[in-house]
Parts: sequence; C-alpha cells; structure tokens
Amino acid sequence: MEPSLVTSIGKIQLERPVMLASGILGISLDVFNRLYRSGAGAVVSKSLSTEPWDGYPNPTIFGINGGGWINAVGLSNPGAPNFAKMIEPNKDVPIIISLVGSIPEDFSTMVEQFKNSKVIAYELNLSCPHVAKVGLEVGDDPELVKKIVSTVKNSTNVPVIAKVGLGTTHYLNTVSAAIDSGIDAITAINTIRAIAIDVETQRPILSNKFGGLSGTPIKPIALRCVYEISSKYDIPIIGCGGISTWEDALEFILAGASAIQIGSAIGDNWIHVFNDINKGILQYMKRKGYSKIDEMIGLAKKS
Amino acid sequence: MEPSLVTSIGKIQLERPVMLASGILGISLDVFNRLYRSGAGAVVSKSLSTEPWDGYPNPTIFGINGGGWINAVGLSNPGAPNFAKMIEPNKDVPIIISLVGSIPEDFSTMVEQFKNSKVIAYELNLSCPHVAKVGLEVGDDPELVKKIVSTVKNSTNVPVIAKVGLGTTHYLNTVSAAIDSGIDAITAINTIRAIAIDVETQRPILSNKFGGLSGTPIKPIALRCVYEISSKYDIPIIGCGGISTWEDALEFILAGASAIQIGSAIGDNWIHVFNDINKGILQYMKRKGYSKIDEMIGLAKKS
Amino acid sequence: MSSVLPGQFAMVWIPGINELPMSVMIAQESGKAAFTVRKHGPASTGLFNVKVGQQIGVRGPYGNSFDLKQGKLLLVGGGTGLVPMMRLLTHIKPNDDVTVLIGAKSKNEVFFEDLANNLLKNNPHRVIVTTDDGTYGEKGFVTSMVEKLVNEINFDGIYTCGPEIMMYKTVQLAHSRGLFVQASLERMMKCGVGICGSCCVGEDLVCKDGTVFDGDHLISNKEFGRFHRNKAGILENY
Amino acid sequence: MSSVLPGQFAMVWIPGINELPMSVMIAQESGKAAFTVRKHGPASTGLFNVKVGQQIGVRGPYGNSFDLKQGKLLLVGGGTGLVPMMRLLTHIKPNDDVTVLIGAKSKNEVFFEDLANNLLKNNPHRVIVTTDDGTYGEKGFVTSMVEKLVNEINFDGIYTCGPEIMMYKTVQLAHSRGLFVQASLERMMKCGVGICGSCCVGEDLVCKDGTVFDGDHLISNKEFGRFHRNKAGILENY
Ligand SMILES: Cc1cc2nc3c(=O)[nH]c(=O)nc-3n(C[C@H](O)[C@H](O)[C@H](O)COP(=O)(O)OP(=O)(O)OC[C@H]3O[C@@H](n4cnc5c(N)ncnc54)[C@H](O)[C@@H]3O)c2cc1C
Ligand SMILES: Cc1cc2nc3c(=O)[nH]c(=O)nc-3n(C[C@H](O)[C@H](O)[C@H](O)COP(=O)(O)OP(=O)(O)OC[C@H]3O[C@@H](n4cnc5c(N)ncnc54)[C@H](O)[C@@H]3O)c2cc1C
Ligand SMILES: Cc1cc2nc3c(=O)[nH]c(=O)nc-3n(C[C@H](O)[C@H](O)[C@H](O)COP(=O)(O)O)c2cc1C
Ligand SMILES: Cc1cc2nc3c(=O)[nH]c(=O)nc-3n(C[C@H](O)[C@H](O)[C@H](O)COP(=O)(O)O)c2cc1C
Ligand code: FES
Ligand code: FES
Repeated sequence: MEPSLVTSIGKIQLERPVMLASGILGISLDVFNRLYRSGAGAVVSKSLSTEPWDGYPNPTIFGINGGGWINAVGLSNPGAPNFAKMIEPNKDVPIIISLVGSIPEDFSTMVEQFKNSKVIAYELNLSCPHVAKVGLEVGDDPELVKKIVSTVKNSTNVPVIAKVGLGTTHYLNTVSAAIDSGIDAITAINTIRAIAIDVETQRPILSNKFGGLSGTPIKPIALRCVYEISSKYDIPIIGCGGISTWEDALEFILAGASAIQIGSAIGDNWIHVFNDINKGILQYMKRKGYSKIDEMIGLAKKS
Repeated sequence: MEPSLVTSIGKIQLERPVMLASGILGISLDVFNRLYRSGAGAVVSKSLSTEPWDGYPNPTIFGINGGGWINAVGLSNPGAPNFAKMIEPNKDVPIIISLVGSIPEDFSTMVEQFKNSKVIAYELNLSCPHVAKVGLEVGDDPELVKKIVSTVKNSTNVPVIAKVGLGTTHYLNTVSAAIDSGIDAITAINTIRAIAIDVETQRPILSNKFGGLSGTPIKPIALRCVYEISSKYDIPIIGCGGISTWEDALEFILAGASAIQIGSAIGDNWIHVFNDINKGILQYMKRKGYSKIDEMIGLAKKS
Repeated sequence: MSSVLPGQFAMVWIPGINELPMSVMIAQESGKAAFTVRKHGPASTGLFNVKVGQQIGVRGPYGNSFDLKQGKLLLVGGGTGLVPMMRLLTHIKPNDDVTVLIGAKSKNEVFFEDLANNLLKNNPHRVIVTTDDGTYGEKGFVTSMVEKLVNEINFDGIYTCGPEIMMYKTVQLAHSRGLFVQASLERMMKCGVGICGSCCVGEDLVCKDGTVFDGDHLISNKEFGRFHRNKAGILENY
Repeated sequence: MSSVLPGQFAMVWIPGINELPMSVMIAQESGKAAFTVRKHGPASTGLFNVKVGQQIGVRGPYGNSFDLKQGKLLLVGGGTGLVPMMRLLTHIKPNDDVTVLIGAKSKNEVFFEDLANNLLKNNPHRVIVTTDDGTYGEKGFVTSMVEKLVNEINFDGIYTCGPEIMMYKTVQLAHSRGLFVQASLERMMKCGVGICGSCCVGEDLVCKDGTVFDGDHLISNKEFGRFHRNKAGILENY
C-alpha cells in the first residue's frame, strides 16, 4: 500500500506535511493556488496587520554568498481587511492566516475580519526580529503572549498557532505561556536577528540595518528548538527554518514536528521544492516501511 | 607607507588582528607556536577547567553539508595545572588562556596557577552551549557573571575578557554585567546551540545530542552581536563566529571589533587562513588609504 | 553583466538610498554593461546623481529572456522599456528584417533612435518614432502604429517593453492576429529572486517566471494591463 | 571509499556507541571498501558487533598518503597497522621488489600473511612474519628483523604502520642509514579534519598533516615514539 502523506497538527489536518512559510510569495490568492497545485499542503499568508504597511525601503533582502538570506522587508502587507477581501473567492486552498500586532485587540479585530473566509488556522507571529513593537518584542514578553493567545482563542473556533523565534528572553517561556493560554500548535522558528555589512561602502546592506537570517544556515538551530519543545511539552509542532530537502524535512519530523514550513528554499530551488520533498518523504516511508507520517514523529527522541 | 596590522584591544596589544579561537587546535604549545608563525596575532587556549576533563565520547564534531560544524566536544581539556606546566617554556607566543568553571573560585584558582606563565589575557568562557553547569548556564546568570568577573579581576592584573554567546537570557545583560564588574573586553560569540539528526538511523548524531553550531552559518548572527554591543557599550570587542575571509574579518572590524578570532575556517581552509586574512586586510587598507586598524573600527555605524 | 540576455534585469543598490530593479543596458566597451536611468522619484534620482567613482551594488542578472524568432521582427518600446529592446537588437541574425517602434510623449523624451539605427545598420530595418503630441516623428500613440503595422505585415516575432498599457494593447493586437508576441513586465520588486512575492501578476512572479511572458499566457492573466501592486501589496489600477 | 589512498583513514560512526578513526581496508569486490577491526575496548567492540544490514556512518577519507618509491621496498606492519600496508601493496609497480614484515606477539595474532603473498604474486617479493614468542615465523621483535634487513639491503623506500614503538625504531634504523622512510601515525581523533587538536604530535596534526610523515621530519619531533595524548589531551608515555 502506498504510504500516506496526510498529517494532523492537533485539529488541523493536512494532505501533505510541507507548507509555505509566512512572508514568502504570500500576498496573492492566485499564487496560493499555484503553490497548492505544486505540492504545498497549506499556505501561510504574509503576516497581516490591522492597517496596510509599506514596509522598509530596499534593500530589504540580501542573499548570502554560500547560502542563506537576510531580510528586513518590514512586514509590508496589504492589511487584514484587504487581504480578507482578496481571499473571499477561495474554495480549495488550505490557508493559514498569519497575524502581527502589538496588543491583544489588534489580533482579535483581525480574526473578526476573516470570519467569512475559508481559513484553516491562524498563526500568531510572535517572532519577527526586525520590526519594533511587534513580533519578537511581543514574543519576548510571556505575559503579553498569554493575553494575546487568550483573546484570540476567545474570538474564534479556528485553531490558533503561535510562531516563536529566538529573541532576548528564553523562547521556551513564550512556548509555555502560549500553551498555558490554550494555543493549538507551535511553529518554530522565525528568522534570527542578523546583519550584513558591505565592506566597500562600509555600511549595513539592508535599509533597516538589522534583518532576519533564514535558509540553510539556521536549520540546525531550528531543529534544536523543535527537539527541545517536543521534549518538554506535549503540543503539536510545525518545524520551520532552513528546510530545503526531504532529509531536512524528515529531520524535523523525527525531532517531533507534525508538519514543516518552507521559506527560503523557494528562493534557492523555486517552487519545485514542495513536490521534491513530498516525493522524497514518500520514498523514505516506502523504503522504511511506514504507512503514516504520524509513525515517524519524534522518533529521534527515543534513542 | 605600508599600513600596520597592529591593533589594541584595550590594554592588550597585538601585532595582527586575527587570532585563534578557543577550542581549535588549542591543547599544545608546539601547535601554538606553529599557528603564531603562520600568522595568528594571538592564540586562545582550549577552555581549561580546574581538573582534567575527558569530554564526551565521539561523535563530537559533525560537518554540515553545505557549510558549518556542530560540535559537542564537552570541553575536554588537560586541566589548568597541566596546561600551565606545558606552556611554561613559552617565550614568543601571545597566549590567551580560556577558563571555564561554575563558581568564582574555580576561576581565581586557575588564574593563580598561571601566575608564572607568559599569558597576555584570560578569556572567561561564559557561553559554551553544550556542557551543564558551566558556559552558558553561567553566562545566562548576570549576577553570577558579576561575581566571577570581580573575583578574577581581583586576582590578576592581566586583562580579562568575557566570551558571550546566545543563551536563554539576553546576552547584552551578560555583557553589561561583565562591564559593570570591570571586564577589559568582550569576545562575541561562542557557538549556538543546535542539533543534527541522522535520518537513516533516526537519532541525533552527536553523542551529547545537542552541540554548538559554528562556521559560516553563524556569521551574520555573530556580526549582529558585535554591532549591537559596540552600538550600546564602550568596550573593546573581539569578533568571533564564521569568519573565513578577509571580507568577513573587515565586516567585524567595521561593526566595531578591535580584533577577530578564527575557529571553524581552519577546518575548511586549514591554517593558511590567518595569512590569507592578514594579506587581504592589508591590501584593503592600502587601496582605501588606511594606515591603522584603529581607523576602521566601527565605521559601519556611522552611516 | 555584459552577457546578460535581453529581458533580464539586475538589482541596483544605491547605498543609503534604495535598491531598484534595472534593465541591463548595452555598453560601448565590450565586456562592460551600463544602466539607463530615468530620473523619477527619490531612488532613481539617487541613482542618477551617483558620481563617477562612487560605488553602487549590483546583483543579478535575474529573470528569463526573450525568445528571439527569425525573419520579420517588430520591437515596440517606450521610455526605459527601450533598454531591453536595444539589448535585443544585439542578438538579431544578419537576415532579420527589423522594425523598431519608439513611443514617447514628446520630442524631448525620444532617445535611442540613433542607437537603434546604428545597431541595425547591417540589417534591413526601419526605426519609427511616434510622439503623442506630434513634436517629433509620427503623431499619435505608439499602439496606433502597432495596429497599422500588424495589419500590413505578418511579423514572425513581436517584442515589447515599456508602459503597461502600451504592452497590453500591443499584446492584444498581435495575439488577436495570431502573431507571436512577448512582453517584458515591470512590477514592484524587493528580492528579485522569487521569495517576497511583491512582483506577482496574477499567479506569475515577474522576477522569476518573467520578466518576459508570451502573449498567449498574458492574455489570460487577469491583472496584466489592469492592476499592479503597490509597496504594501495592494492592487491598484493602472 | 574504494579509491582511498594508502595512509588515509575514515571516521566510522557506530550509532549509539562511538565514532572511531579506521584505516580503509581493500575489499575483494572492486568499487567497494572494507574495514578491519580489532576487538579492543567498547567502541571497537561495538563496531565488531555490528550486524549485517545495520547502518554505520562513514565520513572521509581524510589525511595524506604514502609517497611510494620504486625499486626495493620494505613494508613493516603490526596489528591493524597492516591495513594501510595491504592497501599500499595494491599500488606497487610490477618491477618493485617488495619485502613485507609482519610483526605479532603470538601465532594467533598473525594475519594478512596470505593476503600479502597473494597481492605480491606477480612481483619479486618475500613476506616475513615475526612473533615475540616464536610461536610462528621468526622469533623476536619485528624491529630486530628490520635492523637485519636494513643492514643487508639498500631499500629505496621503507613504510611502516603499527605500534608506535615499532615505528619509532624502524624510523630510527632507516633514518640513521640515510634510507627513505615513512610512518603512518595513530593518535586520539575527534574531528579528523584539523579542528579539535586532539591528534597533535608536537606541532603536527596527524589527521591533517598526516597520517603519513617522513622519517626526516619525525626524527625531530619530540613526542613521536615517546608520548601520546589521552582523551583530556594530557601527554602520556608510550
Ligand atoms: C524589470 C524592471 C526593469 C526596469 N528597468 C529600468 C531601467 O532600465 N531604467 C529605469 O530608469 N527604470 C527601470 N525600472 C523602473 C525602476 O526600477 C523604478 O521603478 C523607477 O526608476 C522609479 O523609481 P523611483 O523610486 O525613483 O520612483 P518612486 O517615485 O519612488 O516610485 C515611483 C514608482 O516606481 C515604481 N517602483 C518604485 N520602487 C520600485 C521597485 N523596487 N521595483 C519596481 N518598481 C518600483 C513603483 O511603481 C512606484 O510607484 C525597471 C523596473 C523593473 C521592474
Ligand atoms: C588513523 C587511524 C587508523 C586506525 N585504523 C584502525 C583499523 O583499521 N582497525 C582498527 O581496529 N583500529 C584502527 N585504529 C584504532 C581505533 O581507532 C581505536 O583506537 C581502537 O579500535 C580502540 O578503540 P576502543 O574505543 O575500542 O578502545 P578503548 O578501550 O575505548 O580505547 C583504547 C585506546 O584506543 C585509542 N582510542 C580510543 N578512541 C580513539 C579515537 N577516537 N581516536 C584514536 N584513538 C582512539 C586510545 O589510545 C585509547 O586509549 C586506527 C586509529 C587511527 C588513529
Ligand atoms: C522575505 C521573508 C519574509 C518573511 N516574512 C515573514 C512574515 O511576514 N511573518 C512571519 O511569521 N515570518 C516571516 N518570515 C519568516 C519565515 O516564515 C520563516 O520563519 C523563516 O524564513 C525561516 O524559514 P526558511 O529558512 O525556510 O526561510 C519571512 C522570511 C523571509 C525570508
Ligand atoms: C570543536 C570546537 C571546540 C570549541 N571549544 C571551545 C572552548 O573550549 N571554549 C570556547 O570558549 N569556545 C570553544 N569553541 C567555540 C569557538 O571558540 C568559537 O567561538 C566558535 O566556534 C565560533 O567561531 P567559528 O565560527 O570561527 O568557529 C569551540 C568550537 C569548536 C568548533
Ligand atoms: S521581487 Fe520578490 S518575488 Fe519577485
Ligand atoms: S582529529 Fe581533530 S585535529 Fe586531528
């Protein structure tokens, strides 16, 4: 029997474990459709705010020689209301809406706006490392995280995911705060605060100076976080950070992730990466005799 | 006039700004001599403890496909007394002794043991991410850091450097605690906690499971830390993390480092890396018209 | 950069100011490349003001390139959209019969006419300029000239780059007559490499799937010729 | 791994147990490689106990290799140090006149004698076994036989791998007579790639500068033949 790629992240069920990470190609329903057709099990929108944001001036993204990217897009996004309108026609694509804000009400207002949209989950971005007053500045404050998660959980029945990253406090405290407040799953991790300097002009390359490091360089760190979270808490985890091959994807699953997200690898290998990973996982499952993703989740902790 | 590579890290003066990082080839005086001859401005010893430590069983080091290393050597070292005896004959090499311990007395005891050795500075390892009760577990506790730094500063007139890394509290608090207690310089950063899993055998590769990520992947993060420290504090900084080319070295200097350390790049390009970087910096200085390293330190913060 | 294909672009960093997508212009000296910049808003003005010896950053080339047919070719360009057209002219075969249409609002906005004639000097060719106000060349919109030409001549390939409305009409005119046509699109670009999504036109990403698209494909794209996205990613009418 | 040069090694991971440096043994099947493991402590026993089908990890090859001279060659091996010697035999030229010396404590520790004879079947050669206790072959230390041979024959190249004392004496004997000699050293290895420093012998790193060193060089190394470092990096006498 052909193994199945279906996976469950708590109450969220996906046909395939590989999804699109937030902020990557994530502003148009047409593109979401295309990515879904090319193998993504779900797509996460760009992080949306209550109002449209222009983001930072260019350069906003810098490709590192040897692998990886540093970005400070500045959370440019069309705003939750525009976005909600845009995805209204959606029938097929499992969309997860990523939200960013400073106070609990920002989040609950936006959730309200998506009431009539086909949304399979919300992902709270508690971990953007390069925009003031949102993202990590929120995630680094476990008390605020508790309030936000409780507020959102009270405003919707749709599952809510918290996306964490490495900030100035221990990310496991953020995870724990989110779990205490009823979160349904954790995405780990976001980009890691970084900088790149051009030695010729002697200045930081990104217009915002600091940005977030993503791609292959952060994989071993992201994988560590998934392993740590799954070792300490009983909560579904979505692994994210530097995944570009099926082996990478499996490392995350073996470390305890129920699903994974892909961002930068799309910049490296384009959108074929979804199907390449799906195929690779399938072949591995056949070879090793697994029939379901579930059978492999967390196996590396047994040794 | 030929530009000069001489640099000062506070009271520590070096002929060349590139030094050997702790833990890399760092257990024998003969090797120190060789590295000094091949262009290192100073060498930092393996982190020493009061007693000899065997470290963890192999695998202790894992080379990542695509760049970077994860290690959990477990701070194996011959112990401070053995080491002090070994370097007694030293006349030429500027040696920095790296120390690791759990309580202030561990450090002061060891400093005492090096009294008669030619040591240009001590580096307190407050940041090893994979050994319990020492390293990051110390660095993550700013109060303990204060006590350790004060104790060591009271036991010696030799300059004392604190080596920080990314742990579970904000590393800038550790920096600030060290500065408050009279530290002479900061080395940033140590390896970053990480893991690698073998998908075939479905287990973590390192015997200790978790290890520290070093090499090119961490460069943008290390550089960010140097930029942040130098933007916030007036303290000499030694940059460390993923430096493998002269451009990398200059990025750190432009971000505010007075000197830099090289670790993993030796595994990638062998010990030629010291002279390659020295030459590259010299050529850059000639081309841009600088006569001293000092003129370039922190320039990227002006823009 | 000197071997960039027509249709490809580079991201040009003007330190301290911005980074912009730019078509790569041909240069007089072989082995070199150039940019042609139109002074517009702050970023392009910043690039315009760059002094000799000042360093800028260039990454790329990115994107695909025109599929160059042989025979009777029509190139329709306006504004800085003429840049990839000039580079295209360096790739034509000796026997190609080439018509270059240069559209401009007014006489003082006409450029590259001499360059086009020069690049085509060994080919059967004509270079036609139109100005909206009739101050130079033929009076009227360049697309009226396109219509006239496609009614007369059975072109083997039509290539266009410039204002989207111009490209939209050109594609429609050519496509409705069954002629092979390609357009090089411009959209808001941040990454240039298919990560950020800011350059999307319907389901296409201009930086990665384009900049060059077949008329066949564009005709079914709901956004082409109608909408583009601003910096926040909101659809705006052309 | 099948094209590994004689003197090179691999790091062999026995999941859940340890990772050890191992010389790469020749295999019967072409395109394959093998390891020869001596059951000693927990790690080598772990490797020894690996079952067919069980997965181990192998990284490498690392290190340099022997500089193979032509003419009259002497190979001196003991224990698993015979492994690189066997691989060396697969690289000799048809006219080389080869003497292989196999040293062992006792009869039951003698191996590879037949293999050596077989690999040398088309060359002028002799394979001599010595045992300390005389239970097989010549009685006595293998280095006494080395002394005897270098006094008789003007070897073009001498190669040795095995217990350090054996190599030390062999190098001294050869070097004092001006003969070209190389030894492949063993030291505590963690990284295998010149990072950790655990394999140092004086200023040399066995994993990176070696495993093969010239006698000329070794003779001036203060640690060769005298000390090795334990897991903590402390010098211990041999
Ligand atoms: C593939 C491509 C090739 C191009 N080639 C050239 C060229 O060869 N020469 C030339 O002068 N211009 C070229 N442009 C246009 C150029 O990138 C700028 O859009 C233009 O110079 C105006 O920039 P500005 O910031 O000065 O104007 P602003 O006043 O700041 O902006 C005006 C408008 O320019 C556009 N724009 C601004 N930033 C960007 C951006 N990052 N990406 C895309 N559009 C943007 C937007 O539509 C914006 O509304 C090209 C654009 C693209 C997409
Ligand atoms: C370049 C090289 C090639 C080798 N080739 C072979 C071979 O082909 N076949 C074979 O059986 N053995 C080989 N060895 C030796 C092997 O690596 C082990 O040292 C040996 O198997 C004993 O290991 P153990 O852990 O079982 O013994 P233990 O009882 O754990 O240790 C006994 C001694 O083995 C040595 N040792 C242990 N771990 C290491 C290590 N990581 N690196 C180096 N020495 C270590 C130390 O001297 C230690 O004191 C080689 C060693 C080196 C350095
Ligand atoms: C250009 C870019 C934009 C991003 N925008 C967002 C965002 O809006 N919200 C968010 O939660 N994460 C954002 N991220 C982070 C990614 O979702 C992901 O967590 C990170 O890139 C690590 O995954 P990767 O290595 O696969 O890219 C962005 C990443 C990149 C590269
Ligand atoms: C094998 C290995 C051992 C290390 N041992 C130590 C140590 O004992 N003490 C210490 O402070 N840092 C140690 N480090 C960290 C390095 O000194 C350095 O901070 C880190 O590797 C980042 O620099 P790099 O990217 O140039 O290697 C070790 C790193 C490696 C790879
Ligand atoms: S410019 Fe970023 S996807 Fe095209
Ligand atoms: S084994 Fe690590 S340096 Fe040789």
